[in-house]
Amino acid sequence: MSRIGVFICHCGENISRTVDVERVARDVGRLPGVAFSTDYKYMCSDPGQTLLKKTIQEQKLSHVVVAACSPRMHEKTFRKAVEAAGLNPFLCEMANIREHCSWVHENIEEATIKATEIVGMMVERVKKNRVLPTITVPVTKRSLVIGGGIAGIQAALDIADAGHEVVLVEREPSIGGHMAQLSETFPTLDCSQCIMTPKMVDVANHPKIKLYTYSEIELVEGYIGNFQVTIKKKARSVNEDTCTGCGVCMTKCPQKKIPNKFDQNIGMRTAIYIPFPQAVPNTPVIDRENCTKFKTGKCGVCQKVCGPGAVDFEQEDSLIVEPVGAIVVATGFDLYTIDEKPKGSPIKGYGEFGHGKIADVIDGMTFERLASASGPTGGKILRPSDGKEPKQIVFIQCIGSRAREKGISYCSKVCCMYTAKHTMLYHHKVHGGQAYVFFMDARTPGKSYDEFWRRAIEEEDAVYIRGMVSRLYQKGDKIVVMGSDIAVGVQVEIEADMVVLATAIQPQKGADLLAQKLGISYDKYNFYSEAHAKLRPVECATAGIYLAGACQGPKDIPETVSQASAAAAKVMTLFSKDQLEREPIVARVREAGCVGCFACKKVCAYGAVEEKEIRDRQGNLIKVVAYVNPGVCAGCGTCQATCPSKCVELDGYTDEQVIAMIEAL
Amino acid sequence: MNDTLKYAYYPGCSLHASAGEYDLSTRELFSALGISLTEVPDWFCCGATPAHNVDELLSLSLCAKNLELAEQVEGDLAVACASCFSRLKFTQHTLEENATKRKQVEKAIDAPVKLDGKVKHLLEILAKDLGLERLAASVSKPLAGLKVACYYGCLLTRPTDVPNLDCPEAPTIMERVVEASGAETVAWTHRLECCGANFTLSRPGVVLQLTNAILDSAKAAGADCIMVGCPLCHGNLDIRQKEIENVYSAEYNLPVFYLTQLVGLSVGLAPDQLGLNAMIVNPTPLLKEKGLL
Amino acid sequence: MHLAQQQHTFEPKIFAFVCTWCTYAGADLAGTSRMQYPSNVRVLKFPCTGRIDPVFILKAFQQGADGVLVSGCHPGDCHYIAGNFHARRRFAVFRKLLEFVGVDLNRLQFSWVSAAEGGKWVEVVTDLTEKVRNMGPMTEFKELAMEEQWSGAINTPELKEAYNAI
Amino acid sequence: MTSTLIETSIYAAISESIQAEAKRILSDGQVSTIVGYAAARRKGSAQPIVITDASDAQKLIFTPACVNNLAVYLTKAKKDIPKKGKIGIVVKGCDMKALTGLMGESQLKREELYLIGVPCAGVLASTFAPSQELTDESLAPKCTECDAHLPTGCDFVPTETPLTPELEKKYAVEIARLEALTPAERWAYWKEQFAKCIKCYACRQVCPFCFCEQCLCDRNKPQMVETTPRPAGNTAWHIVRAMHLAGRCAGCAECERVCPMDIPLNLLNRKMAKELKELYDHEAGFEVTEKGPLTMFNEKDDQSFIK
Repeated sequence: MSRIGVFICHCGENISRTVDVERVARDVGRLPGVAFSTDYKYMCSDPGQTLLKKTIQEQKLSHVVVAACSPRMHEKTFRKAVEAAGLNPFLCEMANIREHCSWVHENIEEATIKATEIVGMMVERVKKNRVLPTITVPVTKRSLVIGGGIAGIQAALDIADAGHEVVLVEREPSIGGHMAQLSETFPTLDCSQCIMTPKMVDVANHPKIKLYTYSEIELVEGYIGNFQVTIKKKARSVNEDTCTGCGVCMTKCPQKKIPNKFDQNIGMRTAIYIPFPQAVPNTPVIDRENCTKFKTGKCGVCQKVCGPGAVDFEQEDSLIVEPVGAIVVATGFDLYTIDEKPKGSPIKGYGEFGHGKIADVIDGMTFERLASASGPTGGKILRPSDGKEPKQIVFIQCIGSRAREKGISYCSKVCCMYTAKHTMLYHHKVHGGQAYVFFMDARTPGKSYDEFWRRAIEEEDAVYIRGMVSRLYQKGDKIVVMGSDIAVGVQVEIEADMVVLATAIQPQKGADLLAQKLGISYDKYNFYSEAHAKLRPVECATAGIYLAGACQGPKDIPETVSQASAAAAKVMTLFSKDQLEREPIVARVREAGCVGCFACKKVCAYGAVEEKEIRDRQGNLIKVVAYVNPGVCAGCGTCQATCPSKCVELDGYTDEQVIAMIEAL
Repeated sequence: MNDTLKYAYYPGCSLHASAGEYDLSTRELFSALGISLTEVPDWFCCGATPAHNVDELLSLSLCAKNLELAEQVEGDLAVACASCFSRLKFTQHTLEENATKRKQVEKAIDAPVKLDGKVKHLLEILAKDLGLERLAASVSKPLAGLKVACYYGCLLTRPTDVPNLDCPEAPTIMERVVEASGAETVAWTHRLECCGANFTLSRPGVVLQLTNAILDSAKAAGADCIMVGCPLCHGNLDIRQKEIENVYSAEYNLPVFYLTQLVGLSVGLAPDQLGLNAMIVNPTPLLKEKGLL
Repeated sequence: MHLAQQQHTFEPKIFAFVCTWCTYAGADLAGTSRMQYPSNVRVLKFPCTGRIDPVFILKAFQQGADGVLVSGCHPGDCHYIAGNFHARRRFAVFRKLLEFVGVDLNRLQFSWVSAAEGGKWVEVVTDLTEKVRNMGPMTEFKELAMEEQWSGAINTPELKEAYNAI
Repeated sequence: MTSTLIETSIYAAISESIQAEAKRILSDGQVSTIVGYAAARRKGSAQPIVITDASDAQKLIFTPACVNNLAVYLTKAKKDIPKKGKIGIVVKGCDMKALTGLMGESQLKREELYLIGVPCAGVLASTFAPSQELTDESLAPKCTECDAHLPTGCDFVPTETPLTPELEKKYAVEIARLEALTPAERWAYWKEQFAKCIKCYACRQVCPFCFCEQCLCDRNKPQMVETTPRPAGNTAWHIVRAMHLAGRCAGCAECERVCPMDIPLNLLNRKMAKELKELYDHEAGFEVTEKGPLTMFNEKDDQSFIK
């Protein structure tokens, strides 16, 4: 038989003004199982809590109901007090007779009856409460960072500097990401590679960072604190351990005309290559699709000239399993293109701009490579079609961004600023040239950002035209830009030598597939979703996985770096304890009754339900049942409401507890 | 499958007035191709541009009622005029998306709105339903050597997601159809620019400027003639051509054909069956030169 | 106001099944804002509407509820990502079933009340209470509970024959 | 009113095809067991049979009396079936839908089954003697709404095609009638129906989807649903049952067939199916799906009923 103690709080006069607390204490005192009931001025005060603890011990109470304010206010307080008195904290419940009763009713009789019923309901509930031990989960203090752009690099360095091992995985042959492609950065115009490459070298040299380039995530298993990640290391055809990075192979490779993706396919590279001179690691990779040896079986020049004998045509893809406790996703972005899209695709191209077939209509990233001192033109702005310097250049903002009719309604956030930067770079590099910018709005919030934009107009002679461009077409060696200037209300036609499109930021291709491997959610554009837009912006709803950079939404460099450091801080918080403690409000499966229909698994938003084989002593399979991983379960209970035979139960909210409450009323 | 293509036919007001030759050539061509057209009984004006500019509900109701009338005739609804086509498609689109407007319209026309029927421009019927292969097989007098500038205007393909006739900004359906008839097409820049449409009466200056740019671009691309699928475009390019030449001191002499006229020629129809005599810029010298007459 | 309330001859019993993150917090807000509403409602707290089993609603009616309210987070606001989406489907179907067996759906209310919508909580509870008060007591399930015996009508020849043979 | 005869002359040829196929797959060891129908003692009647020997193949038949949904022998009634090897099963279109559902709920694996589909023009209603000829009156009500006369996705289907006249859809008509009533009238109707219930649980026993090891309605800690055969408990049982089958039941109507008190149980199931079709465009039993309509959602689902 339970010995329940009921404590009715006056809350000063907040409750006792409308609820006759003494009568409530007297009435609930008569309920079966209630061994003790009393009322007190302030239960949450020190003397109140002392009364609670003392009574539990003196009266040998088995369960406690505190009738006071909302449990959202003081449930933790009283459960702690109960625990201090030697009872399991989950044997204490609160009855909300303030927010839900005394404050919302004026009639004393009605409020008193309601309060009595609320307390009675909680008395019946608490009888069915069970001892719930705190759940602890061991934490592997190693972290995986996916993506080696500035976000991934920053997160990896921060975590590694804190003394924890980091596994950094990059899909491309070198880390660096998009930031390594940029020429100068706004709003200071400092050289991107100058500030980026030291960080890349830090990664390469850091004793706590294990770097996998030219590698992809194959499989993610496990849960917070205990992930098992399988990484596919693609065959590089060059042994990383023996290669000295001397580069002779590249100079001798006969295939020299392969468009270099790093240079937006304007510059050329060899078949055995590093994407750019400052690449980390400085180990070449053989592009097997374009290599003569792989295509025809003849050549092998690189192997012959390689002193250390590092070239290995036989190398195969390998799989590596890394145990980690936390994952930072920093896969970055891709740029929208105006090309014709497949039929039925929700994102559309720009037929009015010739679907990307006019050679001198380029995107902003290509302009970056033209402007970059280490780029294919050595930093000269030259037209891809004929290598001439463009004397009239038109920049068009919001290409694909804020364009609902093209299927993307968001703002890409960085284009206003980089277009302003492009006009300046152009002004510096092409003397006597004229830059025009078509724009909808200029969005320049950020430290020194608006000043930067003003400078482009006021000091660097860019002509900004507020309006959109309706059509681009080639006329001779010019590109006719037809647009409108809505400030003046006229149609504008400019015969330009070159057009630069500020194309939208999109998530990386395959972002959805990676999300499915990780079990994290993403929006309709494939940007990854944070757990809470305001209060948990760097965490995924899936515990133990964090977001950094543009994979979550368009971001500039300072914002990306901030988020990466924030994600690293979250990882360090997780790693600050050996064991992860969590509230034991999780679902459990009664395996005896489970028939393995897995309705629970289908509705679980967290992927907490697994399939478990039950075998007899001889090892014969008896049946397959559901198993809820307590480390992953978030405790919503959707599984239980879905289970036809109620063989999965949410601790703290069991059917017994609920039915007891319903029956009490 | 029944081999005969059957359509309800909505000519629209223009085809009963200034664009009589479009109506004539459409009926003759379709009958020559063995496609059955049955005029929608008691059809009336779609409201065109004026209605939707002043009263959206009126515009939607006019079209919804016409759509309802079209239900009486077997087959999808064939529409010749780009403007009627656009309004009918817009109505379907709007009423599908907006339940409130749908209710208002249903009250106005006192009948349930039916949106299942397909509205098709003649181009769609020729290129997709009949198919380019079958069209090409019907050609007896290929338009060999004729260089055609296909002019779409604003409404045939736009806005995105409403007419769904072809890619809204880089369509090819007109080119494909006239190439199936044996003609050559030219790549030109002003295929989708506006002709000024119904500003032809209120702001003729604007129209002259816009149409001049179109004619100039077609001429520069080496076209012998222009092909259209819209009575208003036709009016602005054909009827006003002489005036444009005078104002801009240019010489174009570009006959402006309806698509049904050119395709009609290729399947062997006679000039009087296609109403070629109704064209202001005389096509006879060109057609004779190319050996097509 | 007190007097007006006293005049009611029937005070309905309303059960509210709510999620803890949105509606329970919304009801707390109504309290801290000192809004007033009828005292007929009894709140049962769940972590999420996804946890609320249709059987609970049935049980509530059997236990004598005259009206039932189920309330949780607005779509997209679920603390558990999608629990309310699952609940929405479950209850869309369950209410159709109850309607088909003859339960007047005016007694069963669903709502989204966020943690910021104390006012909406008051409105929903007040409306439901008033509506159910005007409908009178929910007698159907109570009457069933009163019937102790098998009560099928003896309306076929076979049954009559069998009955007479007893 | 004269009744329309339903053409069943092809059933003899179908029976022969089934026998030949059964013999073949048992002889070459493709399957260890076949669940099918055999003649029973009463004239014209049929009963389920489990055979393991090729020589028994000639016992298999298909007639209008082959009413049972044999899918149930693959789940909870599986005790009667040897555990080794592939199992062959004779299925009508309606039974096939149940198998499809069971595969989606991980209760069966397609690769462990050999499906012998039956082209079926219909079977007899339970209220008619097994020797009765098949007419639109004697036809089982479910057969008037059948959209799966030819089962799909089977390993073997005899080539005969049944002639299926368009008939009045009996459940649809009855559902429409009930929907037109007031709530109070509907309550009265169901109260009378449920009151007849004697809680024999035959409906549960025969249902392919009632495969739970421990039924919620047998639970006593807590007692979620009253278990006694009183009107209150009976009503709760049938409501819970209908809810649990919503989106899963494909209408084999076995529950209704076996009900000794003639409660129109399939009516509830068809009503739920109708609602799921209207709300979520879902129809049970046509393909094996990863999730059912009540284990998935769409962010744009209807919520007009929510304040």
